[in-house]
Amino acid sequence: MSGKNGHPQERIGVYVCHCGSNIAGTVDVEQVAQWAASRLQHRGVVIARDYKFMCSSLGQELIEKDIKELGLTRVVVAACSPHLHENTFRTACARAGLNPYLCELVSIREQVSWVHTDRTAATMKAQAIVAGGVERVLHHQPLEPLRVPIHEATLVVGGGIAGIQAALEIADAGYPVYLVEREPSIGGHMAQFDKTFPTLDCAACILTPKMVQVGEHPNITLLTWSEVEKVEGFVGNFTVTVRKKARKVNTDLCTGCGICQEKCPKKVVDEVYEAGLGYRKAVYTPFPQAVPKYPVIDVANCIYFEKGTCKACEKFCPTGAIDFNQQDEILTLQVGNIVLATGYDIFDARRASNYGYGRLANVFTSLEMERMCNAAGPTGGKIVLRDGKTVPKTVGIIHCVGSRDRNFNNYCSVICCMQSLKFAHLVKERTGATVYNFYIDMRTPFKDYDEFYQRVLEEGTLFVRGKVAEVTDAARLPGEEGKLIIQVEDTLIGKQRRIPVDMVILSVGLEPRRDAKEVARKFGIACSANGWFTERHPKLDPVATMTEGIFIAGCAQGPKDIPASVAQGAAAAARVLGKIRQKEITLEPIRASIDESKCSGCRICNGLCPFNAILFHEDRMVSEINPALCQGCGTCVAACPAGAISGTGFSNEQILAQIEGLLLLNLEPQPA
Amino acid sequence: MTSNGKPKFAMYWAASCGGCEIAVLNIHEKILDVDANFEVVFWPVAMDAKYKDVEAMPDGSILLTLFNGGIRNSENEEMAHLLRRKSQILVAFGSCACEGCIPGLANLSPVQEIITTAFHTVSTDNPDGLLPQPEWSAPEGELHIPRLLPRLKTLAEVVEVDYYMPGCPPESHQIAAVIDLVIAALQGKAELPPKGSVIGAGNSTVCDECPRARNVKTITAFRRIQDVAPLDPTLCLLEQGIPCNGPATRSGCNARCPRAGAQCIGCYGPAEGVLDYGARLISAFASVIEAREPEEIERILDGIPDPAGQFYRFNLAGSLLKAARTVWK
Amino acid sequence: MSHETFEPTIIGFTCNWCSYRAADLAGTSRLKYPPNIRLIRLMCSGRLDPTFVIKALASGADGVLITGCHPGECHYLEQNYKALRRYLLLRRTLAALGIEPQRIKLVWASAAEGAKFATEATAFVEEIRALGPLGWGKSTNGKGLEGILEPSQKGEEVAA
Amino acid sequence: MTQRITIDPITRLEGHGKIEIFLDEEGNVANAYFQIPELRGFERFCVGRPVEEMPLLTNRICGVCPEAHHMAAAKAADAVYHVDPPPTAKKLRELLYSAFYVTDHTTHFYALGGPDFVMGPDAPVAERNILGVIHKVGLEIGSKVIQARKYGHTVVEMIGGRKVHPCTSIPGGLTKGITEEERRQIEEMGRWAVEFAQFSLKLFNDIVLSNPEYVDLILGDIYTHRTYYIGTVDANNRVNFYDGMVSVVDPNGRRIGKYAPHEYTEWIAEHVEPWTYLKFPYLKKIGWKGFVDGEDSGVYCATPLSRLNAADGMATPRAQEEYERFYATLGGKPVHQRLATHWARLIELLYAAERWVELATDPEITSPHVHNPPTATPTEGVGIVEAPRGTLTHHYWTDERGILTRVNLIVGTTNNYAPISMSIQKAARSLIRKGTVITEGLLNRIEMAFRAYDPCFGCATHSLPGQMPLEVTIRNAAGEIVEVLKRG
Repeated sequence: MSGKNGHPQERIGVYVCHCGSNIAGTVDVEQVAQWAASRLQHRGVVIARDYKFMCSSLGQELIEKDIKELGLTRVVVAACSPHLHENTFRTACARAGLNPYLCELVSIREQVSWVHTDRTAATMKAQAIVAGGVERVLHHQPLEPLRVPIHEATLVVGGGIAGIQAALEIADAGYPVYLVEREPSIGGHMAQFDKTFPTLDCAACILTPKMVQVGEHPNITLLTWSEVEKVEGFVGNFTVTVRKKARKVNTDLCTGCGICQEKCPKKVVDEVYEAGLGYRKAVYTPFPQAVPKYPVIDVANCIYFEKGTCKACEKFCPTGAIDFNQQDEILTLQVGNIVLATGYDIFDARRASNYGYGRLANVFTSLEMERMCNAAGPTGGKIVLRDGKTVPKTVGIIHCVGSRDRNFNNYCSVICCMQSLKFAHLVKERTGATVYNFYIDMRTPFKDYDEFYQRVLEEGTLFVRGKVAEVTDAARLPGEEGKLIIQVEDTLIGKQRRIPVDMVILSVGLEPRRDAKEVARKFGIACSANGWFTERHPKLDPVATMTEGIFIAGCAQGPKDIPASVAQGAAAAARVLGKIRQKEITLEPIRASIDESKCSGCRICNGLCPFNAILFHEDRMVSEINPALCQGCGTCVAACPAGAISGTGFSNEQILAQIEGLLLLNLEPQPA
Repeated sequence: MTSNGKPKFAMYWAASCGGCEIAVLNIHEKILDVDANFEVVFWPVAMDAKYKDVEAMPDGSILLTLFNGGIRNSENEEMAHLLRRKSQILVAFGSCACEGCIPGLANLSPVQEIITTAFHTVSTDNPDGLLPQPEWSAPEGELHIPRLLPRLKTLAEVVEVDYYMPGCPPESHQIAAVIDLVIAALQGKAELPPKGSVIGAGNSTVCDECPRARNVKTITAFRRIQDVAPLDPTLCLLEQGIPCNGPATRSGCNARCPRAGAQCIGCYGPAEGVLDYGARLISAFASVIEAREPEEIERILDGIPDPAGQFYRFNLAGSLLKAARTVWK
Repeated sequence: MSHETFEPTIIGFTCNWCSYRAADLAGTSRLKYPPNIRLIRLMCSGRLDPTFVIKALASGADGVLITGCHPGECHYLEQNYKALRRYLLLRRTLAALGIEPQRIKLVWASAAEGAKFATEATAFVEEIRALGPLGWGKSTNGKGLEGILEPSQKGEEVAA
Repeated sequence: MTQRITIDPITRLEGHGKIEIFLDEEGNVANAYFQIPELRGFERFCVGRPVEEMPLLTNRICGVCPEAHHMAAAKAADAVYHVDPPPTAKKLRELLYSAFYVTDHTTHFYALGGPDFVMGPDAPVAERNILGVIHKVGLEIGSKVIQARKYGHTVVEMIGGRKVHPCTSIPGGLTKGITEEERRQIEEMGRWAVEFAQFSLKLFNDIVLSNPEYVDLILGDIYTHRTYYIGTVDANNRVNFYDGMVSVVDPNGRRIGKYAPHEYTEWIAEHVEPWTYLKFPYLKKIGWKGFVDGEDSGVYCATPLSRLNAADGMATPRAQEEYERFYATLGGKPVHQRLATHWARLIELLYAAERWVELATDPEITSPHVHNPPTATPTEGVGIVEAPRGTLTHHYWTDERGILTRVNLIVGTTNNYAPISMSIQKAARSLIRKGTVITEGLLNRIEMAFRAYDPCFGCATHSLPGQMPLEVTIRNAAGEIVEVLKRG
């Protein structure tokens, strides 16, 4: 009937789930089961049952019993989405000694009972879906999962708090870690902060000990001032090429005494750590607590490299550690897993030109503010205007700069509300100034956050609900002269307001690293449209990626605060440890393979695999697929003009048969 | 059961061009082997044949029948049934019998349209718009000509086929090889392949036999062969933008056309186990196009001005859809 | 099936990571769409072999809905672009064979877009209903096309 | 009072020529109809295809003379693109074509038409086939014949890429040239072919011309029609197969004009009869007067004989000698006896072989410059070559992308449809008197008429040269079947 001649040797069991009333409420499950038993008998169906809850242990036992007693060779379960219970029923089959991949779960809940209302139509569709499952399962092959040994070492990319956490967790568990950081020191953004919300403990105080631990940990090889150039291989055994940039300082000899920095005659505006508010030398460590303690020579600004003379640092170095001829080093690392914690960039406030940053002196960014509040910062913790002395009397803090804004980023940057509240508190505390917060919505979830909001409210900070239209110095009304005027519609009173202030703080949002997409390509993982790394599952698998053995943590995956970043770092570490402890891991056997006798070596498929799983043998002029690299997407299977590539689990035969099954009812006179 | 003890051999053409017969004659000396090992009972090209005698033969008394040509009219169809009955081994010989070949392109239009067009050409003197009539009363009496089927069919659509021998026409060296095989089998020196197999062809596709150099493919433009000058004589044609069907076309011809600087047009049909030839090419070509924006993709696809012809040139009658929709209506 | 209004049959292809989950979400959100559409799960829209679409049409489907992750969000990085290109070329080819291009539709739907899936499915069913039956393969009892297309023995011949 | 003779149920003579003979009250032939029962529709389904594919698609009209369609199509495509191929490309095409002529004429003379003479007209039909010939003339000659066909196909393959259905001609020239090594082999084979052609003429001389019985047969009235003749000629009005103007001569041998390919519609029109799938071309300027010969009837003939009649001579020395001997022997131009076509064919065989050598030794022939890419916008074009069985015309219209919007084809054999029908009538009339029928004779004569024309209904429908298996149905005035004779 389906146009295929049957497979009489197969004995199929069909199990239709009521899911309480979830399915049975809309689909006549008894009718579906009876239909399958009668109309699909010639296709090999020997038993068809319906049951209240197939996924219950009783339901599973029902299947296991039939497999044993009726000698079923194939099982079709018509219930909920495979994403929920495919594994459940596969395991049940396995328990009864049937290869788990000879079981097919078809969804008549999400795809039928929950989305349709007409009982007859829904029942017919359910029958079609069951027929599709039966035709498909006839072509299933018993499969064995692939096993790959795991190399014990792990690569962590990014030395921010997330990366640090991940590295420490793994190292503490007793396994080697390579921590690669592109800046001269680890610490990331957190090292730039003053206080951390909501508890206001100082960032340095809680971060530095962790940084030191990393620096001293016997299991951690710290590679700062370094970048990953190439990643080859697959889960269990990646080969990673790292470029260790020349520090021009011999770290074996350097004691980190700091004399070179004192003596260096060249001052450079520090755009990175000091956010452009302060200076550093041409030879420098980003900050006093830097780990490692060794400085780097900034070749672009060093007088010696510009003019060929100076060498002050060399002269004064007590240990002769300065080495102007030092070259970049290329290291090759063998690792089994990789954690990407590459962090974020902050939104460039200049892009929101209506807020005047870069044009109006006293408009600051949140990062500048962090530095200004920091006791070790350029102003020694004093909050002053650009002139460096005037203390502001009124300060306006603008939320969502570059976030929740269709001109820039639609997403919420998560941390801005709390960061703004933190600044409101600090400004009040240190200057007694009047503080306005301009917000769209106040977002203070998570532990103790809203309490902090209440506290700031009580402190008398003013809140204006509305998106600021512009910040200008063009005074129109008395009292506005010499001030920055914030033009905003106060949506709570429904009025346009002009609020004159001395200082404006832009709470800028978070953005993916400029080179995030390039990095993703390098590691063979995906980015969302925005550029954040894509996790394997948004809810159920937030730190894994589609590429086995590569995990993500911290803001590289999306905006989040410090606790969340730390949690993800630890979670990624736990996932890695899990893999390491398995010694070898099993991969879903959904893989493509090439029949060499059919392969003509046309090389159509060669460029199609994003995981570089397809290699071409020039000598034999045939292509081959590396099963450990293959992720089973099946693109090459569909592309092969010779039909030489087949994909397990989703073979042409399976899918074509399912099509015929789904259309069986069209080909048949309708059952009365 | 055979007059001279030799097994009986027959060859017949239905709607074909005769190229298959020429290809058989082109086995040259080997033709004498056929003469030596078979009693040729029916082969219109090489000898006067007697249908009467074929009908008179007991069923299954012809050992080997090479049937070429598609099924264009009801009489082709009846002939197919007759030879099926009389033959132990019925071979769909050549592209027409296997998959419809070029005449299968007729399945792009309704048969009435085909006839009308032929009788209204610029040189046709047909003021009254006459068309051939299946029944016509001439002054002296009734005249009959056969009606055409609504669409051209492959042999396998009409009768059960034992073996398929693709090619337009099948290469003579392949024919010779198959004849050797059958003769060897007769003498018990060889095994015939399982019924339903494709014989006299390779298992892979034309690229397998093509000497041209190949790289990872990225196509930024399709080009018409007359516009490409000079053509690189050693590089893969597809990589030069020429829509060469080689990657999807069964091997066995020794890549004749690509060797001669012409793109493969697909006369050997789909590779082993392929359900729809055109689909394979559509998928392969589209996969290696280097573009992501729909507009850009469409611009590149404009380089294939005749997709139906490009992808189903020889295979339309044997494809999943078999004919254009207008033919079904 | 209903006699007065034509009830089309539609085969839908989904990818395992986005659009199938969108369909699941439509279900868990109890969104409604017509029952004319029957889904097949692939790992990725890049797995979609044009053969599947042609097979569906030749076996009685009136339309085919192809779905996958949004461009740039493919879980296999960029395979959905291959699906897009195949889709565009397939449409051109089927059009050349007289099949309305609108009978095949490509829709991007992320795992979060259950509502989009439901509305697109509903819209597509109506579009196909408006186009009417395709006809291929209906009630052929698996015999492929002959059944419907050749009104029995001699009658099948066409007068010149 | 005609008794009814029934021979088998009339079934399954499908796809072959079908002859209906009607008798009047006296039992004399009232009329005879020769019907072509099939049509494949290239004119329709080529529309929509890119024009550069026509040399590949129209190949498949006929596997016996695909080279002819390949060339006509290539020339039409050149014309469509207004592009002139480089001299070497044209010469290579003609070289391929000459080699093909050697193969084709050899096949016909030895395998198809020849047997009538070699085996003798009254030999049992079962022996009148190529194997019979080989048995009769001996393996030595047999292998010569096989050799000739082999050499021809080898050259076709060298230049055309394939033995059957060549693939190298594209708008503006060819996809490839030939190497010096190939040229050397081609020349060698060509020289052998010249000897073989001379040998064949000698054989014809010995077996046929020296046999008065055959000569009478040839000169006999049954196969004589005073029709017009057409054939392609070069600038000096000598026979050419690949290129030139089409010369038209009247039944008295006077040249009434020459036309260039694009002018064909002014000269040729096709008459339609509702009882057959094939059309009847005739000379437009004279007009269709039915199946009659003479100056007032537009019926013309396009065969080797016609080409000789329409030309002033042959372009190569040895062929020219034979040409002169031909007309001297048969009493001057034009020759109307159809059976002389066999002789004419052998003269063409010699010319083709000589031309083969000429071109193989042309200094330009190995030049790598074999393609001029088209630059003009494609529009419309006509390509004409002489197919062995008659003048072959391809006419294409395209859009600005070079996609065909209209196609018209007048294939070789079709030219002769009317004269063939006339020969059949004549044979029937001469052999059916007052209802008495000489069965075997009738079939033989009709068949020999056919073989003279060497009809290739591969081109017209699908059966092969000279091998038209026949069914002859004879009906009395009441339309009842008197007798059915069949062969093949």
